[in-house]
Amino acid sequence: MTDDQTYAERANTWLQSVDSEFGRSARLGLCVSEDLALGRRYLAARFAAGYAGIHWPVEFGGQGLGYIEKLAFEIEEAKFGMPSHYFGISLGMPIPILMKYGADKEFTKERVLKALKGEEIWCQLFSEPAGGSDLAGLRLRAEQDGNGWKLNGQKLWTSYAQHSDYGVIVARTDPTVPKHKGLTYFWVDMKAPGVEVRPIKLAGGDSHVNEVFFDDVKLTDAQRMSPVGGGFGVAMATLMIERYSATDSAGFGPHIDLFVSLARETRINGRPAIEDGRIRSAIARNYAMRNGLEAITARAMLMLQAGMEPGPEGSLNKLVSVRSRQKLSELAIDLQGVNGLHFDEHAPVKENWQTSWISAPTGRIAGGADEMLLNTIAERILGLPQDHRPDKGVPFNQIPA
Amino acid sequence: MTDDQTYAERANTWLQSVDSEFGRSARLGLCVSEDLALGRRYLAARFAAGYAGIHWPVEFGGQGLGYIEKLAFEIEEAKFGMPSHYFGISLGMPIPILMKYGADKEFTKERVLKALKGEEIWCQLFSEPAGGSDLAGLRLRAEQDGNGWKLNGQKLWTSYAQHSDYGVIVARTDPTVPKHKGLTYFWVDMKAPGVEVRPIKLAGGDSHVNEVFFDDVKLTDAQRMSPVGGGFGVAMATLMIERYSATDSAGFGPHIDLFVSLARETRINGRPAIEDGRIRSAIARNYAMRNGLEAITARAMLMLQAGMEPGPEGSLNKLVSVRSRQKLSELAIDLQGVNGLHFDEHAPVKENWQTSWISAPTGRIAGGADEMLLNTIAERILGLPQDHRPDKGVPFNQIPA
Amino acid sequence: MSLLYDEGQLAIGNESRRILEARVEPAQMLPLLEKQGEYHAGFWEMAMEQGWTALALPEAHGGLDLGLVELGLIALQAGRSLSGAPFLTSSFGAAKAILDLGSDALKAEWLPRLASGESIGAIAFAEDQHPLPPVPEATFADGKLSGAKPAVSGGLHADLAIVLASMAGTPVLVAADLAGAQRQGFQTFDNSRCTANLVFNDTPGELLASGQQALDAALHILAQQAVVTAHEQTGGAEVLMERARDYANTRRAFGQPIGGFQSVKHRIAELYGLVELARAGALHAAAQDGQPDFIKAAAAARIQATEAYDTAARDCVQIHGGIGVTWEAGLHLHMRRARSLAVEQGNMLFWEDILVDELAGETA
Amino acid sequence: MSLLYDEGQLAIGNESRRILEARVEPAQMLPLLEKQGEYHAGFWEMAMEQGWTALALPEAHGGLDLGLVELGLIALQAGRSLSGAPFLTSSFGAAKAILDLGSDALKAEWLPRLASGESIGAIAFAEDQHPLPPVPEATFADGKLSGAKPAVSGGLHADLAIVLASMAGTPVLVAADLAGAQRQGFQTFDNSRCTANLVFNDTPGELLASGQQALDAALHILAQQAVVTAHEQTGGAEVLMERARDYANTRRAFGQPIGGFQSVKHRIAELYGLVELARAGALHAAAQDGQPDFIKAAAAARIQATEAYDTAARDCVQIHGGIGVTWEAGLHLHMRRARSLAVEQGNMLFWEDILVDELAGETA
Repeated sequence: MTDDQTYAERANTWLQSVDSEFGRSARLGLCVSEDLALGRRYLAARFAAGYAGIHWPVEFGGQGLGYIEKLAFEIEEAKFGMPSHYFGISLGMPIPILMKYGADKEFTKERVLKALKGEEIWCQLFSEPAGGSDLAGLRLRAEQDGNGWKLNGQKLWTSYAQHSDYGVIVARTDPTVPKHKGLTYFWVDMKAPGVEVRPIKLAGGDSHVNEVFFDDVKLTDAQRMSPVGGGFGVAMATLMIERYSATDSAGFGPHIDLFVSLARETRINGRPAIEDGRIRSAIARNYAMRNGLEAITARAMLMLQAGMEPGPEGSLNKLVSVRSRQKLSELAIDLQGVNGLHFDEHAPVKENWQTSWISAPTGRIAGGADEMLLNTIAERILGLPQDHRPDKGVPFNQIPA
Repeated sequence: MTDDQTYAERANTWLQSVDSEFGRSARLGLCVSEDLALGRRYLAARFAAGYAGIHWPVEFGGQGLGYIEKLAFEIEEAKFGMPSHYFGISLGMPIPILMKYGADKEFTKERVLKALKGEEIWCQLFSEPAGGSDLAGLRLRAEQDGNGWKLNGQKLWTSYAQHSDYGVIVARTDPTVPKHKGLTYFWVDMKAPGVEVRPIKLAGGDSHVNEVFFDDVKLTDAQRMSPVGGGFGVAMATLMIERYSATDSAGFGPHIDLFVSLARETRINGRPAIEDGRIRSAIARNYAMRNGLEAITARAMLMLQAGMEPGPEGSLNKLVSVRSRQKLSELAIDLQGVNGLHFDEHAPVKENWQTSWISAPTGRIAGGADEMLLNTIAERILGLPQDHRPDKGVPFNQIPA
Repeated sequence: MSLLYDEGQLAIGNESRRILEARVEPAQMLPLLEKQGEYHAGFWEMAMEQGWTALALPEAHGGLDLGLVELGLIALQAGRSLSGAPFLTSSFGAAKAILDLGSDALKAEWLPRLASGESIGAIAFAEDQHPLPPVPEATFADGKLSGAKPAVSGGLHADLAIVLASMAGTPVLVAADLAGAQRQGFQTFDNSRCTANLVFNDTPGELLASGQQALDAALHILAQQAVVTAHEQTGGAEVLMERARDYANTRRAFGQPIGGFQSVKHRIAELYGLVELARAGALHAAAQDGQPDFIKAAAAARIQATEAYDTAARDCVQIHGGIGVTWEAGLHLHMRRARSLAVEQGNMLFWEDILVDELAGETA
Repeated sequence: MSLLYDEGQLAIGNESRRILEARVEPAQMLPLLEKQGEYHAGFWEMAMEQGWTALALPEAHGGLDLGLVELGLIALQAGRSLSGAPFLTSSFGAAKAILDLGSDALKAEWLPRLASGESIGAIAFAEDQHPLPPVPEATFADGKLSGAKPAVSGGLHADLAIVLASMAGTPVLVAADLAGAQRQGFQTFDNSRCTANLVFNDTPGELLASGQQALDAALHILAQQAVVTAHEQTGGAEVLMERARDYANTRRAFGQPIGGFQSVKHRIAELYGLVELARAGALHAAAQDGQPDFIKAAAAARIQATEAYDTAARDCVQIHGGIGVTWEAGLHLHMRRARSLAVEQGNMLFWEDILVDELAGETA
C-alpha cells in the first residue's frame, strides 16, 4: 500500500470518528447559521487533528505535506459531507495569495491561523455587474487618499461575503491606461465602515453569493498586495490556483452509480429502465467520459508526486463534467416520471437530481463560463487566435460602456 | 382534390409512361457519359410533354404556370430517379438570371430553349481557392480589353463545368475599391479558347465538381450582365434563387422509412434493433425534425399559392437536414454491423447509407457551409451583430492574403 | 385544417398576446414558486372572461366551437408569459373525454361549467413512470374508485378528474367528482402547477370506457393535451430565444456586444431553428386533429417542442451568464416550466416510443 | 501498470512516431482505396523489422514480453499515420487466444511466426450485426469447421483465424489454419483493411475453448483488441485535431484566420477535449490489463475513442470547407478509417451494452 493510501486511510479513520458530530446526519435540517457554526467547530477539530493546511508551510500553521495528501484528504472528506464548503474559497484562494503576497508577515500568520481554525473567513471580490467574464473590465475605483486609498463601487457574485471577515479585491487605480494595466490588488476588512453586503438569491432558492457595495471605504497602503497597476497579474495567479483545486468527474453533482440505481428502480413502458437502450447509452457515455476525466486526474496526481507539472488537460474537468451533469440530471427527472416533479430545495446537490439540475447552470458559469474555458483551451493550449477585442489597448475610460 | 393535386397526378402519370425509358432501372450501370446522354434525351421528352420551365414565361418556352406546379412536378419526378441532376444548376440559377439580366433578348431566348431541351448546359462560376465562404473575396480578374474584357484567374468547385457550354461568372474589375464594390457579372462561353476545365475527385470517388482556369479569355461587353462594379448584387440574386429551389427534409439522403426498415431487419444483441431505445430515439428525433421541416415547406407553398412571401424559416432546411443525415447515416452503418463495411461508390445517395455518409460533408459545405447559414440566420433574421471583419471597407488589393 | 392561419385565427393570437402581455408580469410568478398550491388568479380569470376555457368545446355545451388550432394559439401565447395555471390544458382534456365518451347527463352536468371555467378538470392517467399504465393500480368497482393517482397536474383545485383505473384487471376510463376524493399536495419545482396526489376511497365515478377502447381514448386525450402543450412549449422557447437575442445585442464584453461572438450568436441561431421546427410541428399536429395520423403528428410535435423548450432554457440561461442564474431574473421560471411541461404530458421516452410504434406499423 | 509512461515506454512512442512519419505518407494510402485487398507493404515491413509484431508476446515464443501499454503506444502512432494494415491488432488478438488457450503444439506452431510477422492472424467472431453471437451459425464438428464468417478484417491475407463457432449448439472457440478455407473479398469503403468473408468447408481446426469459457475468452480477446484500437482511434483523432488547428491558423476568410471565429475555434477546443479523454481512457484500460475490471475499462476506452475519432473526422472536414471533401486532401481516409475501426471491433451499441451490464452488475 502506497504512502498516500495509508494517509487516506488514516484520514478516513479520523473522519469516521467525528462523523456523528459533524457529518451528513448531524447537518440534517440545520438552518444556514447553525450549519455555519457547526462548520466552524468542524474546522477547529480538523485543525487540532492535523488535517488543516495540509500542503502549507509549517510556519503558517500548515502540515508541510504535499498536494497529494491534500487531495487525498479532500476526497475522503467529501464522502462524509462535512460542513466545510463555507471555508473552501477562503482557504482555496485568498489565504494562499495572502501568504504569497501579504506584506506584513505577523499579520498574515495570524490571519492564516484563524482561517485554518474556521474563526475567520475570507472572500474574493473580483466580478462586477459590468464584467462577469471580462475581469479586466472592472470599474470599482480605488483612489489615492492621503497615504492610503479609498474604495468606491460595487462587486457581484461574491461567494460567502455575508460570512466573511476579510476579502481580497481588485480595483481600478488608473482609468487612463488600457484596461489590464490600470488595476491594483488589495485586501479589505469586510467589517469596515462603508462596506455593505446584500445576498443574491439564486435560481434554486439559495443565497450563497452576494452584491457588495463600497462607499468611501478607507484602506491603508499596507493593504495593497500588488504594485500599483500590477493587480491583474496577482488576480490571474489567484484564478490559476482554482485549476488545481479538487476536481469532480461528476461535475459536483450525483455520482453515476446513483443514476444506475435509479435506472434499476424505474421502468419504461413497464420494462426496467436499465434495459432501455436510451438509458444504457446515457449511462455508458457518461461513465466513459467520467472515466477519462478520472484517469486524467489520477495521472496528474502521479506527476505531482513525481515532481512534474501536470498537463493542461486538467482544465477540461469543469467544462466537460458540469455540462454533462446538467443533461444527465434532466434525464433523471424524466426517468422518475411524474414523481420527478417532487422538489426539496435543501436536498444535497450530490445526491438529488432535482437540486443538481436547478443548480447546474450556476456551475457552468461560476469560475469561468463554458465559453471562456473553451477560449482558454483554444488560445493557451492550442495557440488559436484570440477573439476580436475592440477594447484592446484602448484607454479604459474611452471604451464605450 | 385541389388543382395542384390533379397537376401532380397528371405529372405522375406521364412520368410512369417514360419510367422504363429514363427511370432508375434504365440508368443502372450506365457510365457518366451514357447517363448524361440519356439525361439529354429525357429533357427533350420532358420539354415535349410540357413539363419544362413550368413556372417560366411562355415567351421563353416556359409553361407560364406557378411555383407550386413546379415544386409539385419536382416532387413527383424525384420518385422516379430521372437523370435530370446534370441540368439542375443550369436551369436553377444561370438561366433564370440570364432571363432577368441578359441584354440580348434573341440570344437569351435561344439559350433558354436549348437549355430546357437539354441541348445546352450552363454552370455557375463563383467560388475560388481563396474564398469558399467569402464570395466577395474572389480574385479572378476581368480587365478592359479594347471594347471588351479579358479574363485571367481560376474558379473552384464549379459543378458540371466539364459538361457545360456556357457559364455565369463573377470577376474582379477593380481591385482598388473595397471588395464588395469591385466585382462585375458576366456570362462566358465555356468552349472559348483559354478556358480549361479540370475535374476534381471528391471524397466519395465521384468528380462532378471542377477547377476552371481562365487564361486571357476574351469577352465582348455584351456578355456583361451587371453594371461595372455592380456584380455582387447580381451574384446575391443568383444565390437567393437557391433558397427557393426544392428542399428535402431527408437532407438529400435516404428517407427515414429506409432507416426504419433497416432497424426492422437488423438485430442488437439478438433482439430486433427497432425495439432498442437508442434506435427508437434516433428514428423519433429524426422523424420529428423532418416533420417540422416538411410543415415549414408545406406552409411556404400555401403562402406562395396565396401570393404571400414565405417566412425566412425556409432557410433552415439544408442546415438542419444535411447535418442530421450525416449522423443518421453513420448510425445506419453501425446498425449493419460488419456488413456495414460493404461499399459501392455508385450506389444512389438517396438509397444507400454508405454513399449518403461519405457525401454528407459535401452537402454541409456546398451552397453555404453550416457556419455561414448560422451567421445568415443570426444576422439577417435575428439582427445579431455581424462578425468582426478586418477587411471591411479596405481596398481589396490592401487586404493581406 | 390548413397550415395557414385565417384572419380570425390571427386575431385570436394577437389579441391573446396583447392582453397577456398587458396583464401578466413574469415577476408575479416568482412568489408562486414558494407557496404550495397557489396559481396566478389573474391569468385564470382572464382565461374565463376571454372565453379561452370555452374555445374548443361545442356551442351546444356553452363552447365556441373552435378547435385545437385556436386553442394552440392561446397556449403558445400563454407559454410566452409562463401561463399562470395548468387548467387550460387539463380542463380541455377532461372536457374532451366527457364530450367523446360521457352520458348526456354527465355532459349536461360538467361541460357548461368546464366551458365557463367555473369548474376545473384534471387528467389522472399516469402512475409513477408510466403515463398510460395498461393495468393501473387504482381500481374501479361497483361504480367506486379506490387507490391513488400520483402527481396530478392541477389536482389541488380540480373539481373533476378523468381517471385511468382498472376494473377486475381490465383498464377503464372513469369520470370522478373530486368532492369525494382526497388531495395531497407537495412541494414541486414548479408549484403553480398545483400538483397533487389524488386518493380515492370508494369515490363514486362514472364509467366512460373500458378495455382497449379506454386505453385508445386515454392516448387520444393525452395526444390532444400534448398538442396544446407543444404550443405552450413553443411559446416558452420562443420568448427565451428572444430574450437571449436581446441580451446578446445589448450586453457588452471585451468591447463588443456578446452577440458578436459566434459561440453566442450561433447558439441563438440554433434556438431560432428549434423554435420554428417546434412551431411548424405543433401547428401541423393541431391541423391533423381528427385525421388518421393525428397520434403520429402529435407525438412528433411533442418531441420537437420538448426539445426546443428544454434547450432554450439551458442555452438562454448560459448566454445570460451570472445574471441568468439569479432568482430575480426569473429565467429559472422557464427552466422549471420546461421541465414540468416535459414531464406532465408523458416524457420524451414515452412519446418516442409512441411515434416509433406508429412508424414501424406503417413500414410493417 | 502505472498511468505514467516510463522512459522506455516514452522511447517506444517517440521512436515509432519518428519512423512512421519518416516512412509513411498518408497520400500513399489513397491508391489503396481503389484496389481490393492491397495494404501498405512498407508499413507492415516496418512493423516486423521494428518488432511491433512481437511486442506484447512472451519471450519464450519470440516475443518482447511487453504489454498492452506498449502496443497501445505503437497503435496510437500508427493511427496518426493511418496504419497501412490491420494485422497489428488482429495478429495480436489471434496470438493472445493461442497463448491463453492453445496447446503447446499450437503455440509452438504459430506464436513464433505471429511474433515475427511472417504469419498473420485474424479474429472471426462476428456474424452480421452481432460481434459475439452466443450461438454462431458457423459450426464445428469432428475437428472440422463449416459455414461462413462475414467481413473478417485482414481476412484476405490471414494465415490463421480464431473462429467463434458452435458445436452441437454450444459456442466454441477454434483455431483454424486458413490454408484450408476460402476467402471472398469485396469492396469496402476502406479497402486496405483487406476484409473478406471466410468460408469453411470441413476446414480442420483445433478446439480452444467451449461453452461459457469460449464466450468469456472471446470477449476478453475482443476487449484487448478494442484497447489497442482505442489507442489507434485516439491517434487518428489527435492528428485530425492538429490538422484542423493548423488549417484554422493559416486559412484566412473575411480578413482573418478562420481560427479567429469561435464556431471554428471552440469546435477545435472540443476536439482537444475528446482526444485527451480518449487518450486517458485508453491508457487507463491498457494499464488495467489483467485486473478484474479490465472489461469495464476497455469498454469505456472503446466508447470514448470511437466518439473522438468519428467526431474529429466530421468536424475536421467541416472546418476545412471545400478542400476537406476532395479526394486529394485525403481527410476522407480518416473518415473511412474512423468508421471501419468503429465497426470492426464491435460497434458503439455493443460496447455500451457490455459496459452497462458490468456497471449494473456492480450496483445490483
